[in-house]
Amino acid sequence: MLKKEDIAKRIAQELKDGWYVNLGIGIPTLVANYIPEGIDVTLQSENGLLGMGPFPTKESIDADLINAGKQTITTMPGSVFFDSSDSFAMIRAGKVQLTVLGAMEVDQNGDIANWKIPGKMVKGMGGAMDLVASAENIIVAMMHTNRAGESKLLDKCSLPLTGVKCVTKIVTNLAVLEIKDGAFHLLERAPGVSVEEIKAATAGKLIIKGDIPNMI
Amino acid sequence: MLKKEDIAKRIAQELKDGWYVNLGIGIPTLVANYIPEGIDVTLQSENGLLGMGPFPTKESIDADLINAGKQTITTMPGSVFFDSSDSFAMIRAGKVQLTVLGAMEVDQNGDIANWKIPGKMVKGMGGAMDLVASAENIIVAMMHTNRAGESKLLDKCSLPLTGVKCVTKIVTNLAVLEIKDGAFHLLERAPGVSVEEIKAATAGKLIIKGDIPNMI
Amino acid sequence: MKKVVKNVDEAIEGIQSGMTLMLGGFGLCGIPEKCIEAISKRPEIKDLTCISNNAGVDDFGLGFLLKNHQIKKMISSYVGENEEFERQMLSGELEVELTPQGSLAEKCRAGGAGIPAFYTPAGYGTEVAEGKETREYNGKMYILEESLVSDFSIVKAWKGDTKGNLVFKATARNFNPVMAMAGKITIAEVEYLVEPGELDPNEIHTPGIFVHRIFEGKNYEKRIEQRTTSN
Amino acid sequence: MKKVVKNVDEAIEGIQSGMTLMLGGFGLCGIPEKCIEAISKRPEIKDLTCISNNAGVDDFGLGFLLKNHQIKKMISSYVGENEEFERQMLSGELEVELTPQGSLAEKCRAGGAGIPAFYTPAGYGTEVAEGKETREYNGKMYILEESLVSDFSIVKAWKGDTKGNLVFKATARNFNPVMAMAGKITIAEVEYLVEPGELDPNEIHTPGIFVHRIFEGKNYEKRIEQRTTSN
Repeated sequence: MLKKEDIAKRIAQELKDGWYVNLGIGIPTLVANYIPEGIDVTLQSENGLLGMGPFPTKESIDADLINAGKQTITTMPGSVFFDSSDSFAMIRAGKVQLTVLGAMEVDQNGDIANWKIPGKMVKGMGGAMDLVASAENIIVAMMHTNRAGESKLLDKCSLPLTGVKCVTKIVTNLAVLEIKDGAFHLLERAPGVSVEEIKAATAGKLIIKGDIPNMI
Repeated sequence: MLKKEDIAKRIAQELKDGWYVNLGIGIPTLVANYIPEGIDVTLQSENGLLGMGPFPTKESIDADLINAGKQTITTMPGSVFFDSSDSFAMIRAGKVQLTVLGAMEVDQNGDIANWKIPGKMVKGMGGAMDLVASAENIIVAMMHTNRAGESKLLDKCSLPLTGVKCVTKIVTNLAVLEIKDGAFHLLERAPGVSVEEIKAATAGKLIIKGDIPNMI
Repeated sequence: MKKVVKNVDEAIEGIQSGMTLMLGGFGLCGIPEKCIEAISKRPEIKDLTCISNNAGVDDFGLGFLLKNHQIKKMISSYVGENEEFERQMLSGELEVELTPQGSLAEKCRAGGAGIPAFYTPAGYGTEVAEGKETREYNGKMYILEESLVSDFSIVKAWKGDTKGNLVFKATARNFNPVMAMAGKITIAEVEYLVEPGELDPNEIHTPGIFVHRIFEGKNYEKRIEQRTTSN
Repeated sequence: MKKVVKNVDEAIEGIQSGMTLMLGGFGLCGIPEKCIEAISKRPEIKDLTCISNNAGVDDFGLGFLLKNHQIKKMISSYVGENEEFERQMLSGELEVELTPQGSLAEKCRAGGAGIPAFYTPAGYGTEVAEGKETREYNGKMYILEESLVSDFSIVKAWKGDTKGNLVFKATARNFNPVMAMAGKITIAEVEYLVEPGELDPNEIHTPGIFVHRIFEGKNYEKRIEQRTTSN
């Protein structure tokens, strides 16, 4: 079973040289720590920055320089600041090659829910609806099941949607899955996790073809 | 009868302190030379400048600094450059308080034609269609009649329109007129021009109420 | 025509109950903290509709106005850092219109660009699309969003000149430029107010034509929400 | 991932007959003169649709491509400085779609912002509105305009860095930023190519994400159309 850091590490393997990438709050943010050597990736933060760097030292902290998670950060050489409309212009125009974000539910059609639990929690969608409606390539990073042990990979999302038919890949603590043709396709198992365990934890339609390798 | 410079001088009397103003090519450009003392007006050039200054000296000419008439110009302190979409954003949003432009025809409903003579001349509308569709306050500066001696103030424009119901005032070589309620209202006569002459040169509906004063 | 006002109280003159305000900032970064504080000291100003990406925190930013019950309605994209907000929302005291962040930014920009409506893909197939027109372009579905304008837009800039030209710093820019465009009256509070000509005309983010009142604020607190460091 | 190409020929690689190009500039100010010249030396590239506010003059800028009959269609707002252009247009050799300047700029920006269509007042009640949907908002009439994208957008900047970030000078900015946004592939020719970090991140006009190829051009002619002086 993978820890959060391992999920991030696995997703980092999907990055390609020259890509612009938007990382959501939580596990997705950790992906930045595992960018493979020789791969030049530029991080987009939707509050208005291309070229996000690591956290600052205590001495160099700047209240005017934060990421979309409101964390103080730094910039890389060649970075650029812009306003919110320009930020989502590049997102909607598909210039960001990969979006990684968390989810409360994902279903076999690629629908995603991550912004609202009716009557209980409404934090808002932030930039997530724009991101999932725009990116070609959307990877969800999340636990396979919720705290109650229920599957988060469903045949149909039960919570209010963030976007429809948009998630292309999911990396969980148990597996890597692709979504296509109305089903979850199991690609890889986490080390020490059996296909049976993944089956049991997946409520939606799961396709298992041939031997499923261990995670790369 | 007024010369071009006099038309510009009369229009300059309409300017108010703090206004942002867009001056079209031709007579309207000359208005900049007659801005009254104590009136602070900022000139907008739709190719991307607020705060246009006079022509440069030969020594300070800069090919990268032109106005919408493609003339080399200078900037005033506090000027700002922007791109074409931002330029028309401020125009459409009504932030430019006055637009002055030339016309081939204007009619008693405030329609204006100034960009095309079918089969003969098609230079294009440039920014004129955006300007007339957006500004609250549009003054046309032109000769009262064309070279053939025909009135340019019509009951209905015959040429392809630039905009509808938009012109509020006209200053010609003969008169100052306001357009409202489907008619030209004569406000002032040019020095030495009789009401009869203006009547004869105006094809559209002309309202003359009381004594018409000489131009201020 | 003087745009410079002598202090924050003169800047907010004319803001009245029932008005729609836009307030720049993302989280607490780049918020017009001086104007917000001044409005919170005028509790007779009530029933405000506030358009702001976030709603401040309990004891800073728009949190002040929430605590005073000066806000009737919020139009925001994310409101997750404020307990009083959540309480008022769940109890029905506060009306909340959640809007995708990119749509919110574009709706402000459109309002400030004379564009009454535009198509965007964000929110298609979700609650956000309910009651809105949809249309297909090149095989993709879009929803029609209408633009936003405000009675007063209140923004915070790094530097500004007396003609209203503004320069923002780093990610404190965020919603400030688009909201500055969309105000019937736009108020800018700045850290440094300079004379015309001191800002390079190539480097101005918000042209002064969009700004009606400007003043220099003193002693900015610039509170940090997530103080993350590498050491 | 290298965006820097070694010369103009490498920059225009892949431009083929029948493609749609956007070309920055207003009049001759801020036009990508190096790329235009290079395309004019490749007469086998024909049937181009060129989106550009103007069409150059007879012996400079897009005038080169007109003379070679490389352009099938122009989408412009003003085309009044070019005799060969007028001849080809009136004879029917050249197709011309005249678009209000503000609509043209906004159509490019929308294309580069993932917005397929928007409402604008420009052209309502004129030929420009023929065949287009109209709608009333707040008592005013608007027409629905669709966005534009290009196979190649070609822009000229003052300074650029190797990550594709661009800074424009004075009114040479004009259509360049919005066209840079709307290119499937965007080529930037710059007067000064610098290393990442040499441009202040607060002062960049076009973020590098929109730029795919960049090179430094030599000996810019920057021809002036109306040399007006005060002395």
